Formats: sequence, structure tokens, C-alpha cells
Amino acid sequence: MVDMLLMILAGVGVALFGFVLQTSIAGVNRKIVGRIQKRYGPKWYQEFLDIFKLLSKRSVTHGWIFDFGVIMALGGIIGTAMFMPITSSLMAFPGYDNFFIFVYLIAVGMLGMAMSASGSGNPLASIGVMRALTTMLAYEVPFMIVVLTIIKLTGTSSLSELGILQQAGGDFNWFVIALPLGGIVAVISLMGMLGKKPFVTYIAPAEIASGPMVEYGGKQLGMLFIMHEITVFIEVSLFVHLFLGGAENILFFIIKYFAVYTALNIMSSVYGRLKIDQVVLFFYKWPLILAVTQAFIAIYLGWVI
Amino acid sequence: MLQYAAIAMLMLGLYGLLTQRNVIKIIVSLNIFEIGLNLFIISVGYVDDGIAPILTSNFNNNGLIFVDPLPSALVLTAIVIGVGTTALALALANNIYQKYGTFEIDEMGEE
Amino acid sequence: MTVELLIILTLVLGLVSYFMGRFNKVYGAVVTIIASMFVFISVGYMANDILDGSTFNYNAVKYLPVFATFTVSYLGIFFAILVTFVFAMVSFFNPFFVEKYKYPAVYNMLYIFSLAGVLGVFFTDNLMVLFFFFEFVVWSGLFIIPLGKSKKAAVSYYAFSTAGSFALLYAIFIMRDVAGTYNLYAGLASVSGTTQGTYVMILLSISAFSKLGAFPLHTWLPAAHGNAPHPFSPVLSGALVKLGAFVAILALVKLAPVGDLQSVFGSYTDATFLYASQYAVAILGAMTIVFGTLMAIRQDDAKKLLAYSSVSNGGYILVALSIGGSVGLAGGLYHIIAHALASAAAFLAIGAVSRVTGTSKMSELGGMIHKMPITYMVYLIAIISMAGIPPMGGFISKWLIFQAVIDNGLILIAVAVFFGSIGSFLYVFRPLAALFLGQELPQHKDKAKIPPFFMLLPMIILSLLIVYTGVFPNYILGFINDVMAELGVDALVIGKYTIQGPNGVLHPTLVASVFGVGVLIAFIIFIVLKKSRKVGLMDTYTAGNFIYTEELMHYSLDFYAPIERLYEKYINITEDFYKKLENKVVDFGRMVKYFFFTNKPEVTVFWIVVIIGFLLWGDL
Amino acid sequence: MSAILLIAVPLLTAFVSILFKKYSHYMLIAVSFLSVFALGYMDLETITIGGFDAPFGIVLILDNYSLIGLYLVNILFFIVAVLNCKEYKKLSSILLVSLAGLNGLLLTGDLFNLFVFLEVAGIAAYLITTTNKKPLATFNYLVQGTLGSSLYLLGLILLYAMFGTLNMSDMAREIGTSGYGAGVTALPFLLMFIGFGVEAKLLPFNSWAKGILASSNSLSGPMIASVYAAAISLVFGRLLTNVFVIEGTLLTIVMGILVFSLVAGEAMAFSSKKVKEILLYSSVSQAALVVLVFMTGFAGWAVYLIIGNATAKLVLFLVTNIAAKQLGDDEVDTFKGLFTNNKVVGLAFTAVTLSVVGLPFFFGFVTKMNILENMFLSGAYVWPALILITSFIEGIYFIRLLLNLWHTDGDSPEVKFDFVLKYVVVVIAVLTMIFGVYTKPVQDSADDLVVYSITEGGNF
Repeated sequence: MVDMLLMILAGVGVALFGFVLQTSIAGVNRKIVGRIQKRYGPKWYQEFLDIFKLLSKRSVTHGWIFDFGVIMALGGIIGTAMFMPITSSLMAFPGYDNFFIFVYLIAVGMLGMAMSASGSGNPLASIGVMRALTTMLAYEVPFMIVVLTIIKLTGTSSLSELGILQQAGGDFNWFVIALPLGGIVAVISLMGMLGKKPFVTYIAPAEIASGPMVEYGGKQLGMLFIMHEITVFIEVSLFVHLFLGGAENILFFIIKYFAVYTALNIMSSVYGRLKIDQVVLFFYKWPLILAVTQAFIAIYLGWVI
Repeated sequence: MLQYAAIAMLMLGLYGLLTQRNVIKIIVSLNIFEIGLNLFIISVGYVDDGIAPILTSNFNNNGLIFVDPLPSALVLTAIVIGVGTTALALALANNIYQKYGTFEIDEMGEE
Repeated sequence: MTVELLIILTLVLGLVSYFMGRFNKVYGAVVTIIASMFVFISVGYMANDILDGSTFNYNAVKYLPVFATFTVSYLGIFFAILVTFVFAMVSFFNPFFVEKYKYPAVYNMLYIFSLAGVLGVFFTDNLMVLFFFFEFVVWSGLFIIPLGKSKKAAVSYYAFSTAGSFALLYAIFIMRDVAGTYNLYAGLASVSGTTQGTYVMILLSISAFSKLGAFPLHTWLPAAHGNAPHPFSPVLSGALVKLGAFVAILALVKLAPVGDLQSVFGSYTDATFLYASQYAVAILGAMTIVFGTLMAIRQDDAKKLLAYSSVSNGGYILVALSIGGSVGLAGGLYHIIAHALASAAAFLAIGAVSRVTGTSKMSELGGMIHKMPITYMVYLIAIISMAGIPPMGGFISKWLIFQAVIDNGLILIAVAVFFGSIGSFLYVFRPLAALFLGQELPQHKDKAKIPPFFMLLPMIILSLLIVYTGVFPNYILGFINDVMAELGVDALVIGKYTIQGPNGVLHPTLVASVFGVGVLIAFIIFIVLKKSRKVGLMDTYTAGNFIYTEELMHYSLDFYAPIERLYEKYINITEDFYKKLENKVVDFGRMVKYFFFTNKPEVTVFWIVVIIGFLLWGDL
Repeated sequence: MSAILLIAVPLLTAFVSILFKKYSHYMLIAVSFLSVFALGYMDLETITIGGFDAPFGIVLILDNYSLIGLYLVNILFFIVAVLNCKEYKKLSSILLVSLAGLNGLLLTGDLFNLFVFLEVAGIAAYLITTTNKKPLATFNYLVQGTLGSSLYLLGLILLYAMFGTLNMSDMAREIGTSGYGAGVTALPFLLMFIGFGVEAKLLPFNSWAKGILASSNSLSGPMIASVYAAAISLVFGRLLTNVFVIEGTLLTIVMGILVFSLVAGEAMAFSSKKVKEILLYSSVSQAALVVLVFMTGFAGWAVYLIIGNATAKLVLFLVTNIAAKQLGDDEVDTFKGLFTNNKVVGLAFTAVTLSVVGLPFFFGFVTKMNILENMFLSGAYVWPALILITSFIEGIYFIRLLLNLWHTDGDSPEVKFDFVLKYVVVVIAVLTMIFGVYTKPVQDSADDLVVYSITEGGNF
């Protein structure tokens, strides 16, 4: 029973580490994006300041479902983060870090946020939630097809083992190279997951009036910010473990993590915003075709670089 | 020879039923058909130079050749039934005339 | 308590409920509760007889004709327990709804009759008796549906179900011809693998498809479930659809699959070893998932939406069963349980709401959570399971199905399966947002009140069970392993708390507890910080304009407008197809009527002459 | 008490009743009740009239097959007579004649005698249909009926010319031993088949059926659709299984007619909007089904099918005609919600319809399943599929009709059914349910019916 408690504590540690890592890297990225837009951008720890400022403010609530949804959202995301392996050996629950747990526990977070947003009574919030769900429907399927290919090729769906397989460099080098088309699709889906520029409608700052976050303030908004940061951490580290061969030690993990996140931020600062049905149409045209052909080539014809 | 005549009348009756749209004409062609049929029944019982199948007390009947009596017996009932049906048909024709005022089926306008 | 005695007793109880119902409506409905609880408990006793190995002789007592033999098999018990449980839970709703119907006594009687029929189907090992009860369930269900809103739904329900049962009958006769006896197991064994085996498989799959509401034969399901009386739609989608799953198991698992692709494609299919028939059913199942999900997303009536969700979940069951293998079959069987519980709970919640407000159309409802919070929680737990999200049962079965699909490398079917699982998240969320949350509409504010205890009891029990199947699945998986052993499939590897799939280990209790810890942390963060001020629902950020009417502030019509616009033109392809088919028959009938039936005798005479001429054509 | 009385007494009272106009309908009821009652005392034997042996004299055969037929026809006749005696007083003597004709049809063993009784019953039928006040339809029925029986007579005479005998069993033996190829006997059998086809409402020959039954009343509807149909199909069955030898082109023609009328009957019923028309066309297809079952050789089950259909049609037509008379026309819409306020009749009507469709717990289910099973065992694969498809279509339009009758959103029409009808309808429905569940007597008695006895002429 004691080792279970230890494992849980380790999980909480992982979640905390994830939060701190992501928030600081997000701060650094805000400076980089600022530089792209010819300005200096705020201090690197600006993200921390925002969150703690919000947590200290007294805000408004629209009933118990409004609060319960936020708690469930943050709780679900923390739960998911606890499972995340940092390096191929350092993780809270060895052996149980199954890919599908992450995909579906994120959904719990999404459901919590959606529930509280539409519980707030503001129709604009419901519209925002509808947009978030529709975009999720769009980017999720191609990503999972590519992951299907990886799982089918390697025969295991636990992230740490995948990392070890890729590091060993024996039969598989990094999947982003081994499955080129799969890599491209994964990047595009990751941009959708993180809500980066072209697919950002549901949490775009400009659309704040009709985004899900319209009714939040104070500690609720702060908690949702934390939730957003941890979600980004989960999704980017998923990408790192699946496609960039995990990490032998923490340093490599952080470097790869930083590289991926910054690259995405730079890429996304170039794009405009797509309408929701354009997003759906886009994702069900090119990424899906690429993913299916990649899967067909890799599984049935065995062409893996 | 008689059979060919009977078959011809059968054909005529059928032709009548096929083409006529007048109630009375249908009844007439039905009768022609039945008479043709009865003639045919009679012709079935014909035996070469056989005589009428009537047993008389004073002649010994075994030497004579009789025509087959059965079809002629059947024809009796067939004719009676034919008469019955024709009578009923004419009564119906009367009803039809009272109701529709005409014998032509096309003009009756029944759906 | 032998099976025969149980069935006859249920039928008698049905008649008792009819006469009681004539005397007083509510008592009749109470009899349905007693009857279904009695049946559930006795099936429960039979179950633990079987589980601890005692072979109780179930054919001791002989009432029905001599050839009606019953055996209690694991498969039968598995389905019987689930279905009678759903019947028992839903029967609690009967007393509260029975006043609204035109023929309440008939409703009670037919409710119990369909229960008896279901028992008969699951426990018999004689094919003809299976058909007898199969048709009996169709028949008794048929007369309950029009008590709801539409008669046309009942006719299309009857049409498709009868098409299914007649296909089943023809398959039975083929099996009888080959095997010589009506025994279920001997019949299937003797036919599997032969050419008749293919016909039997096709016919059985048609029957399964029509009962499950799978792609080509699904048009009746939304109409029937959507328009059936409120307490009967959970029975329809929770229990009676499982008959189709039962027949699907007979068709897909007990019969050897047909059409060996290995020899045809050779090395290309080393990734997968499925047979042509498995592929065909899987593809149709996949199309059912996609079609069910797309149609469910755009429905305005909550019950129709849940009906389409049953269609899409039926597709999941078909995909899982057709892939077969220990993981696929276990996933299918577990999904049958999870879907039955979840859709029963969801339908009951919607029924409770529409009992008070009179409508289940989302555009007319809103903010029901404020008056019916428990119903809301029940519905939330049900849709979490339906969407396949971790702490609930739906996730386990979806996880197993994904393992099976990935292990067999079926890419296109994987696309449909993933689309279905994400899509199910969308359409289950729609009633949540439009019906329960959002503004509280004034016209329902006074009428809505917490449903009475006896309506909440079954809903709460169902939700607890959904959570239980999600957190501790291993006991049920153990039982499923026994069922699979009986079906001749090797068992699923399960530890004390873990499930071992072909490419991954799942520890559902750990996932649930970690999720619990996460929520605890979030709760602590929430409590520690300053308490926020309670504000009414109308007091929201509206960028400056003043708002007074709740209706304007409630977003429920055309909830997923962007997606709906994409496929608006293709919605009723299948309905049009069946309507054209129907019109063909009507035109043929009218043509023959016009051509033959006139008041002129020459039509008959003409045909007589033609026929005689035809006969004599060669001879003259 | 010999079976000849069944024919003689009704004929005698028919003519006596013309004298006493006032008591004629009492006589009708008395005679029909007595004939049902007397059937119990008749032992199964073959009566040779006038002592002449088979090839010459006329033979009346009373065996299992005709006993069941007589029971069915007499009971149904009695019910129809009782229900209609007040309204149609002046038809009593005609009804007596038709009773004699029907009993004669079922009893006779001689082909020409069969023609005579066919005509007697036919003329009585034409007179009954005159009550429909549609003289043209009756005229059409008369012309086709007479034409049909004359063709039957023609076929009969051809057979006589070839084989010299008119007795059924003699004819059967003669044909067997005569060594003629099937082609020779094809024409007379076809003519006789057409003759009976007209009366049994097989499709190409039954254009009279719509005129008569669509505007029938509470006497002519049940009488033609159930009593006459039962008698005719029973006799047709006797001819088909005993006398006829059908192979080669004749078989294809006959099968073509049967399949066409089976399928077309269902399609027409599916497409019609009037209640009586639905029932009429469904009885056309059921008649074809009965003949089909006789053709495949399961006479026992065919008889039970006839019994099921006849009783069902009686109830259906009675209820529909009475309701149609009180409501004016018989459109399905005017009938909507008919049973909401007369539940008893509604329940009986539903039970009987479900039995015709063949749903479990009803008599129809038992017969249909056994027919399909026997057909499958005898290797015919196509017919069961055809029967299933047609009963699928039949199920749909009957269920659609039932649901319309039970449920209506508007106000339901007011129709009063008198007690006698309610009693009769409920008794028939209960019997259908009982024999649907307790199937043992039906199951084993059907098998011994098959080997019914027209072996040699004369002796039984």
C-alpha cells in the first residue's frame, strides 16, 4: 500500500514538474514570439505572475456546476499528467502509461471545462465549447491513425517502451524520420491540439467573447490556465515520446520539449485563423489521407525508413 | 363432322364473349358457347350406326348396337342448368337496364 | 426454478398485470415491477448456480410441447442477467408514466410479455423455439410503440424486425435440413464451414443487423426508439437490441468464418488474418458507427439522438464481434454491458425530464439542472460511459476494441472507430449542454421538480453500476472469460486489477484513483482560495447590451451548425431508398389492379384463351 | 343416418320455404343447425346412390377429409345465417339451396355430379350477391362463373371420352394404368383447373372478386369470402391431390398462375386504401397459397390453412361490413380509431388478423411453420422463400391496418356491434389462441389427414 502512495506522490511531482516546465517554456516562447513581432515580450516568468494573480482574485460563480466543472477539468488533467513518463525510465507508474489513457483522460478535462462553460448560462460560452469539440473531432482522428501505425509496427502502446525502442536505434530510428508522412500529420494535429494559430478559433484571444472562457475570472480562470498549461505539457511530451524517441535523461527531454514547443510557436505565429468548418474540412482532407497512406505503406508494404 | 361444328360454335361463343360490350349480346354468346358445349358432349357418345339407347320389352336387345347413353343423360342436366343461368342473366340484365338505362357496359361508367 | 416454469410464470404475471391494470392503472404497473424484479432475482440465482458449477437440471418440469427444450448456457446467462436487469430497473418508471397512455393495461401486459419472450430466446437450445420467442418479442414490442407518438414508427419497426426474423427462420430451416435436428448447437456445428454455412451466416447476419439496427437496416431504430413511450425506449435500446447482438454472436462466433483471404492476397495480409466475411461485417459495422454518429450529432430530439447513439454503439458491437479473437470478443461483450447500462440510464434521465416538461426536444428545454440535479448527475455519468471516458465502463470496452482493431491493422475500420468515439463525445454532450445546462427557461421553471424517489432509485443504481464496471471490471471480465471459454475462444489475460491487451496493459482502478487524486488536488486548490460571489444565470458578460428573455440567452438549436452544414444534403439516403422500394410494390399492385379488375368479363375470357393457347402451342 | 340427408333436407326445405314465406328464415336456421348437429351421427362410409356401382352410378364419399370440410362449412354457414337472418329474410330459401349445393360439393365423388353442385351453389351465390345492389358486378360474376363451370364440363367430357368413367377414384386408377403420357391429359386438366380457378379466385380469372367483395354487405361478404371460398378450395384440393396429374408445361403454367396471384395479391392489398379491398386481395393471395400447398402435396396442413383462413375471413368481413354499413364508406381513414370504444370486437379482430399473419401464440403460426418445415424437408427451397416474402408484405399491411384501427388522434367513430356478433367473434378469437398454444391435437391429426381415403371406388 505504501509503494502505491509513493507512486502517487511521484505522479503529483511529475504533474508539478510538467506545470512548472511548461509555464516557464511558455514564458520564454512569449518572448520569442514577441521578438518575431518586433517587440521584446514580457519577462520569462510572466505566465506564473498571471496565474497567481488570478488565483488571488475574488470572482463570480454561476452555481455549483460552474465550479464542479472547473474542479473536474483540472483534476482530470492533473490525473493524466501523473501518468506521463518524463524519461524512458523516470515515471510515476511504470508499465501503465498506455497511449489511450492520455487521449481519453484529456477528454475528461475537456468535458469538465465544457460542462462548466455551458453551465455558466452564457450562450457565447456554449458556442465556444461547440467549437472546441468540433476542432477536437477534426485533429484527433488523423493523429490516432498515425499512432495506430506506430503501435502496430512496434507491438506496444506504452510510451516508455516506445521511447526505448526508438533510442535503441536498432530496427527503428525516430518515428518522425521512420514514418515521414506520419511525422507531418502528427505536427499538424499537435498544432490543432495545442490550439495554435490556424486552428485556434476556440481559445483565440480575439475570440474571447465567444470562447469557452468568457464567464471565468479569478480563481476559476486561474485554474483553467493551469489546466491549459498541463494539457500542453501532456500533448507536447506525447509527441516527444512517440515521435522523437523519448529521452534517456531529463536534460534531453527538456531540450526536445523546448525545441518542439518553440518550433510550433514560431510556425503558428505566421498563420491567420481558420473557420471551424474549414478546420474540419482541412483535417479530413490532407492529414487523413496522409495518415492512411502512411499506415498502409508502413503496415502492409513494410516501407519504414 | 358434328364435333367440328360443336368446336366452331365454342369458338364463336368465346369470340362473342371477348368482343361484345352489350349485355344482351354477352348473354347470347354465352348461350352459343353452352349449346356448342352440349353438342360436343353429345358427339362424344356417338357410336357408328348405333341406335337410340331405349330398351323395349318385346325385342331381345342383346344383338343391337346402342349409342352411349351416358353423355346424352349428362346433356339433359347441362341444358337445364344453361337455361337456369340464362334466365338469371336476363333478370340481371333487366336490373341493369333499370339502373343504368343502357346495355352498353362502357356507358355505365362503373369504376 | 426451471426455465420453463419461469417463462410460464412470467406470462401468467403478464395476464395478472393486464387484469390488475383494468382495475387500476398504477397497480398494474406495480405488478410489472414485481414481475421483472422476480425474474431478475431468479435469473440471478440461476447464474450463481452455474458459476459455482452445480448443474441444476433445468428441464425437469415439462409444460411446453415436448420439443421445447431449454438449457442454461453461459452465453444465455450473460445476456439474460443484463437484459432482465435493464427490464427490472426500467419497470420502476412504469407506474409514473402509465396514466398517459391510451391502453395502460395492455402496456403493462406487453411489457412483461416481451420480458418472457427475451427469457425464452436466451435460454433455449432449440432453434424453432428460439424463432418462436424471437417473433414473440417483436410482436409484443410492436403494440407498445404506437402508444407513444407515431404509428409509422411501429410499422417500420415491424417491417424490419420481421425481415430479420424471417431471415432467421430460413436459416433455421437450412440448418434443420443439414443437421436433421432443431438443436441450436448441433445445427450451427453441422453447417459451419459448408456452402450452406455461408447462406446461414448471411441470413443470420441480416437478422442480427435488423435487430441491432446496423447500417443497411437501421432506419426503423431512431423512429421506434424516439417515438416509443418514455419508459419503453430504454428497454428497446438497452435490452431488445441485445437480441441482435445474441444472434450476431451465433452468426459471427459460432459459425466458422467464410472466404479465406490468406490464400488470395498471400503475403500482403501477414499483418491481418481476417476472413472475407469478418471483413464484410466489420466494414458494415464501421459504416454503422459513422452513419450513427453523423446522424446523432444533428438531432434536435434528445430521444432520437440517443437512438442514433444506440445505432452507432451497435456498430461498435458488430465490429468487435466480427474481429473476434479473445480481445475483440471480450471487447464486444463488455461493450454490450456498458452500452446497455449507459443508454438505459441516459434514456431514463431524458424520460424523467420529459415526464415533467412534456417534451424531449432540446430546442424547447434548458437549464433543467437547477431543478433536477440528481437526474443531471445520472445523465453525466451515463454519457461519460457512452463517450468511453476513463473512469466509466465504456472506456474499458472501447480500449479493448481499439486493441483488437489495431492488433489486426484494420486502417479504414480504425478511422471509423476513432471517428465514432470522438464523435460520440460530441453528440452525448449536446443534450447535456442544451437540455440540462444553460439558461433555465421560465415555462419549465415551475413545473420542473425533483423526480420522486422511486424514479431516482433505478437511475442511481444504474449509475453506480456504470462506475463499478469502469473501476473494477475484472470480476465481470472473469465472467466474460467463462462465456468465451464456452464459445471456444481462448480467455482474455486479466490480472487481479489489470487487463492485458495485445499491445498494452490497462489498470482501470489505478486510472480511476489517479483521476480521484487529481480531482482532490483541484478541490483543495479551489477551497483554499477566496470564495466567489454567487451570481444569477442572467448576469453574464454580454458586451454591454441588456438581456431580459431567457430564451434568447440559451444556445440549443443547431448546436453543431458548422458540422451539420457539411453533410446536410446526404441525411436521408436510406429512408429514400426504402420509400422507393415501397412505392415500387404499390405501383405493381395498382398496375395489376387496373389491368385485371374491371367490371367487364372479357379480361378473364382473354386470359383463359391465352393460357389454353399457351398450353396447346407446341402440340397442334 | 346417411350423408345424403345433408343434401336432401336443405333442398326439400328450400322449396317448402317458398310456400311459407313468413317462417322461411326460421326454417333456414333450424335446418342449418340440424345439419351441423346431424354430422355428429354420420359414420364414415361411401354411399352409392341407386345401388349402381362406381363406373355407372353416382357415389357420395364421407371420409375424414369431407367430414372436416362439412363441419367447417356448416358451422360457418350457420353463423352467417344466424347473424343475417333478420335483415335478409327473403333470401332464406336461396340460402337453403346454397347450403345443399355446398354440402353436395363436399360429398360428391363423381366429377359430373361435382359440376352440377358447382352450378347449384354458383347460382345461389349469384343470387346472394344481388343483395349488394350492384347488378353489373353480379352479372360479371355470373358470366365468368358460368364460363368457368362450362370449361370444367368440357374438360370433364374430354376425360370421359378418353377413360370412360366419371368417378373420381376410377378416373385416378384409369389414368394411372392407362400409360398415357402427361401431355395427353394436360388439356382437360387445364380446363378443369381454370374452371375451379375462377371460383377459387386465382388471379387471372378472378376479375369478378373486386366487384362483388368490395361492395359486399354483412351477408354476401362473409358468405362468398369465407364459406364459399372454404368449400371451393377444399374440393379443389381433393381434385388436385387425387385426380389431377400435373407435369411438364401444365406444371409450369399452373405454378406461374399461383406465383403470380400469390405475389400480385399481396402487392394489391399493400397498395389499396379501402379496408374491404385489403381483405379481398389478401384472401386472393391466401387462396393461391392454399392451392400451392395442395400442389406440393401436404393436404393435411392445407386443410388447416383453409380452416384458419376461413374463420379469420369470416370475422374480418363481418366486422368490416357491419362497421362500413354504419359509417358509410370503408376508407381506412374513416375507420381510424374504430376499436377505441369497442375493445372486445377490436381484440378479437386483432387476434384473428395476427393469426392470419402468422405470429406466435396463434393458430396461423402453427400451420405456417409446419407447412414451411414440410416444404423444406421435401426439398423445395424456392417456395418457403416466396411464402416468407409474401407473408412479410402481408404482415406490413395488416399491422398498418391494425394500428390505424386502434389509434387515432382525432375522435373515434361510433359503431355499435350487437351482442351475438361480439359472442361469435370472441369465440373464434379464443379458439385461434387456444389452438395456437396447445398445438398437440393439430400436430398429430394433420398427419393422418394426409392419408385420407379415396382408394378404390365403392368400398371405404
